[in-house]
Amino acid sequence: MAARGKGSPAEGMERALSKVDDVPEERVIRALLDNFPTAVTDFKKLSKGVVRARIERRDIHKACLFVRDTLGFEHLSMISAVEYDDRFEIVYHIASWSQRLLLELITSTPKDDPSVDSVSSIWGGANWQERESYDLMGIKFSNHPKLERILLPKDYLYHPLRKDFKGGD
Amino acid sequence: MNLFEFCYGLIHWLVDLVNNIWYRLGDWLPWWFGDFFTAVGDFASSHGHIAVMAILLEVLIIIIIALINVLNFIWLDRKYMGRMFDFYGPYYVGYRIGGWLQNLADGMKLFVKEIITPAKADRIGFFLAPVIFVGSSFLALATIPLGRQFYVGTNADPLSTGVEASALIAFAFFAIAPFSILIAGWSSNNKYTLIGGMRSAAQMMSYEIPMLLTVASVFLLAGSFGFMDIVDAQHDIWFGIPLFLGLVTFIVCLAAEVEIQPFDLPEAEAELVEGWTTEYCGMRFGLFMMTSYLRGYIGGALATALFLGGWHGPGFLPDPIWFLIKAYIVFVLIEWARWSLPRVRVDQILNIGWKRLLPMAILNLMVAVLLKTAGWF
Amino acid sequence: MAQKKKAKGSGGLIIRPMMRSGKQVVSSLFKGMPNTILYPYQILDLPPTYRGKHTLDFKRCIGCGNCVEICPNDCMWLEKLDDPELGKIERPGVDMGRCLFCGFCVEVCPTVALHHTVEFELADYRRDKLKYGPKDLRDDKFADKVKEERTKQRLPVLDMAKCTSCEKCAGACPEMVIAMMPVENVGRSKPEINLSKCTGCEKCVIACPEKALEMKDIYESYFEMPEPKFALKNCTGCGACARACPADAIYMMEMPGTEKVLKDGKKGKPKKRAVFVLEKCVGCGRCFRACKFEAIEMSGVRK
Amino acid sequence: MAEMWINMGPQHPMTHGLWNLRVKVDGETIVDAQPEVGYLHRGIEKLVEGRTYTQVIPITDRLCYGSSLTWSHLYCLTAENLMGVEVPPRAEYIRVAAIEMQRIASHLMWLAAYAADLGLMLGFIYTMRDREIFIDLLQAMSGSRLTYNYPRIGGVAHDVPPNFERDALRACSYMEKKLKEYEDLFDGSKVFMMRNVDVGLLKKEDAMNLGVTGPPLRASGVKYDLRKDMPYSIYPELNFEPATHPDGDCYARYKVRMDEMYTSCKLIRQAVQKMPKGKWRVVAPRNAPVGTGLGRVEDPRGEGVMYLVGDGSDRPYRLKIRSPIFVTVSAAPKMLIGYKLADVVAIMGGLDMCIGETDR
Repeated sequence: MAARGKGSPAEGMERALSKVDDVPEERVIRALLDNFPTAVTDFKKLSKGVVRARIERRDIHKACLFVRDTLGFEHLSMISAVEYDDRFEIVYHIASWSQRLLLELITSTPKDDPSVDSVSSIWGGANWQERESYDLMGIKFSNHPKLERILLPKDYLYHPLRKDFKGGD
Repeated sequence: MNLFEFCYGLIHWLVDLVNNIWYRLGDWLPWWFGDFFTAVGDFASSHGHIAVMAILLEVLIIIIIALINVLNFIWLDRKYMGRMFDFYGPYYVGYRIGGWLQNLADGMKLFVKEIITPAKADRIGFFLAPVIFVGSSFLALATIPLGRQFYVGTNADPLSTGVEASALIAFAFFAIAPFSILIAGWSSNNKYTLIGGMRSAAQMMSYEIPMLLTVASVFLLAGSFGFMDIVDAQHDIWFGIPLFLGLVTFIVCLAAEVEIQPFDLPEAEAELVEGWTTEYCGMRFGLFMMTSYLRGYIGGALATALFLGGWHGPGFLPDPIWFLIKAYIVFVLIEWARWSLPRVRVDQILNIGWKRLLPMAILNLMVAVLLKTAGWF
Repeated sequence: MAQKKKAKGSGGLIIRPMMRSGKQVVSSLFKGMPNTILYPYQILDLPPTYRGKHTLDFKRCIGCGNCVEICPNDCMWLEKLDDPELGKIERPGVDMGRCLFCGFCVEVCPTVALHHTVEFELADYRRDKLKYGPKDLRDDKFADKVKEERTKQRLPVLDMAKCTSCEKCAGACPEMVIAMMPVENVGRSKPEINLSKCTGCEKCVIACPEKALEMKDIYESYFEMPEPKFALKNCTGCGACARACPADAIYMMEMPGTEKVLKDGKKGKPKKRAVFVLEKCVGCGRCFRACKFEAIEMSGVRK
Repeated sequence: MAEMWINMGPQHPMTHGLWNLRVKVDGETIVDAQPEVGYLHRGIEKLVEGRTYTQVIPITDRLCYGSSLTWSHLYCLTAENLMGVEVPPRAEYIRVAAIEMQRIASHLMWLAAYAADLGLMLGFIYTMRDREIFIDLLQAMSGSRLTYNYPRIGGVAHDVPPNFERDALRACSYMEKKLKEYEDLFDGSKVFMMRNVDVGLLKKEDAMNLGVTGPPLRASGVKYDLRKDMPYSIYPELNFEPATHPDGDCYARYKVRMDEMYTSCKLIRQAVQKMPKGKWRVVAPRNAPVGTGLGRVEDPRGEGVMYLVGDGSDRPYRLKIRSPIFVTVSAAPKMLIGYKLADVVAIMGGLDMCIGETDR
């Protein structure tokens, strides 16, 4: 399946609609595109069964709810926070056991205000992973039930995984 | 010639030996000093004094036998039950005698360890608990006869039966220990030991009644409370055969009484660190450990006296040896179950006690009543 | 208690586990020996791949320091030694107190001089006693006994000092593997051998009149080592890199026509420049560190 | 008795490692539970950023020391995904054989700790003795007993020792015989069943929602095994069935792990017999391209995921590690509330805690 070009994805989809319908990855991409046309920017099929999609910060909660309920992605595998030079990236790996699919949902936040809506209400498993991202990287998850440090002592001042933290060598 | 006679004779001979030197010394000294010496000599050789010393010697002998057996139990447990774990067991200490000295080495180590009392512990309770625990166990020893002639008796006539209701007294002493565990758990001011103590109290409620019911059935058949009569009554048939159900219940309750593995609740390593003995160290802990094996020995002795016909055996061995062999067999059986079963939960032990053991004990009592009325015993 | 799930045979209450432990007592007591090894008296037999104390073969080791570079815990260091037969050499020592026994140093060694033995009793009373210097690790005969997993090939190796760039070897090579590459403003060319295609037929060694080529055992390396890149304009010809290179893969060649005229009219010596024989390079980065004029860059090597 | 908080941890015989379970107890029944982790946090994700791609392998060994091989293999998978390295088939077969041996060794260590927690010292000794067989095999392959440092980016460190196939098959048949004996010791004993049946119930919906993965999830009836559903390396070529169990209590978790040991024996047999000849290692590139790599592996404790970000240099820019136990522990209160204090041991033991990977 040729990877989608950088051109505007909407018209690209209409042309090859019928043939591609049975491929599960494409169905996920098309469904995501229909519901979040503005928010979903770069998406492509990485390898067999893995789909990547970028989404705006404010749509995360809606997208996750949509993905879990309609698309049948029951399992939130991992929430990771990566600090780049100009932005923070929060990557959600969401798996669907029934369709054997993995969705890599990426949101980016500006460097000075790393905060995202919490998805712990959708998946219980996200609770501790979000606390860990807050603890180590300093990402604030709004309306999280108990956002406090989990691995480091409660009164620790720094977020060690930040690039500017020069603790050890 | 029972044990008392032997001790009496021994002490008498000893006193005479000392006295003839003592009296000659008395004559040689000035008068007012000499009278004192003769008075002491007369008192020493009086019947009362020798009898008291004889009883002390008897008790000493019984305790020494018990302690040696306890060491043997510990060694047997670690060496041959250890083979259940597919390893050697004690090997280097006392190499030629199969590692028997390992227990002495452990004892010595515990002797030299410092005895610490936790800061906020309740001093009196913390001190009294081991005293009660060890004391009550040793007291129970005095009432158990090892043979027809081998018991703690007060007079030399061969037909005497030692302490009258010896079985009742033995069980009374035997049942004091759980209280000392409760005191120990409460006084060492530690959450885990508190729970350990509570559990021992809960556990006692569940197995005490079935155990005494089975013992009652034995009293019923033997018609008396003394060990001597019980064992004599088992001359032709051991009570364990007609009352087999009672034997099984008794052994299970024994395991619970002595806190051996399936019913190891008060001293559960996994949840309560070390149970009620957590805060004890040094020789206090040594006493607790030694006494738990001593209670295993007493349990084995009780089981043999009540159900397995005491010292009745084919006869080519002296009475106490038969008694000890049977006690060892009962102990090995309990240890075998101990190492191959996991621990039971507290509420489960209550269920077992009330729903399984109690009906069996009552059934066993009915069997005893049936046998009694049918006149076979 | 809902015991509805009657597993096969758990109805026998405690019979089956006691039978199991009973059988074990019988088998351990009468049949076989119990399972324990009485350690100080019976010796544990360890497989040859066991990663224990290191040994170093002084003759094979060229002191390149690759092992010091790759060690995750930085527990190796290079020591300057004065050896009776090998002269002034640099050999690595290992601090067993920090060592991870991960085996990277053994894998990265280009001449397979460092090995793990089966000895694991390394306990000691003082921490500095755990620092084993090169002399403690020395064991020249160990490396030959070990069946080395990395494939060994006999390949021709060029010694630029003797080479007069007469191009006879390029002609003699059946697979046309040797290419004569001109060396910038030295006016001579240098044979470059593509070792991966060379079959080791030794024709070029025979053909070379000055014996500049020589067959050597080259071990296949699993790690992609950084390559030195030479910037001619910064090079002042000081020769520090040639002296520093453990595998002597760098030769100082005169550049004709760069002689400076001295005051009294005589010609001074011509300037020199470094020439790299990249087949011999083991990627240790010592030339990069030795060069004060940034004439050599290597990616990813710490200064 | 009034309710009181009990600290079961950080040093506690039940915890097998440094974590603290604060339990609010009313008498003996548990009213509320609060797991606290972070006592063994070594900052592995920060440590990784200072080392080259190869030097990270011994660190990932120390993530979960109970099954260190699966973690270093997961890291190598992620790095190969990032760098696009093609691993020779012989290396893949060696890796799968080693992983399945590591799975059996890890499950045996779990069974040992679990039996010792319930009071059955015999179980501890038998399982540790049988684990030695596989530890010796792995020691002969890789060179060390616990932290193997055996996988490399692009293959494995050493080839398998001579007559490895004979030893592996012998170990598998020995293990299957021993597993039947464990059935006597565990399934056959009524006391073990009393401690396990209907204890620590985890319903299917809770398990899926709370992110529980691995044996505890399959014990709740969800037929999800990463080796079967999202196969990596050469698992598609091996045929096996993931072990599941309908109801989610401690007995189900025990049963799932025992069945998994059977399947692992089968897998080792297939992998060892189908192992092709040829190269077992490829030279790995020194620098990784700019981009991200993803690896998902079925760890004996659950689903391990690694997300690696490369920035063109020879050191990783960011490595995120998803530890199965970190998420399963967050679901612990759901399993604990309502049971007795003595059940905490059985329930927490059933999750096969490994604190190294939880705290990273």
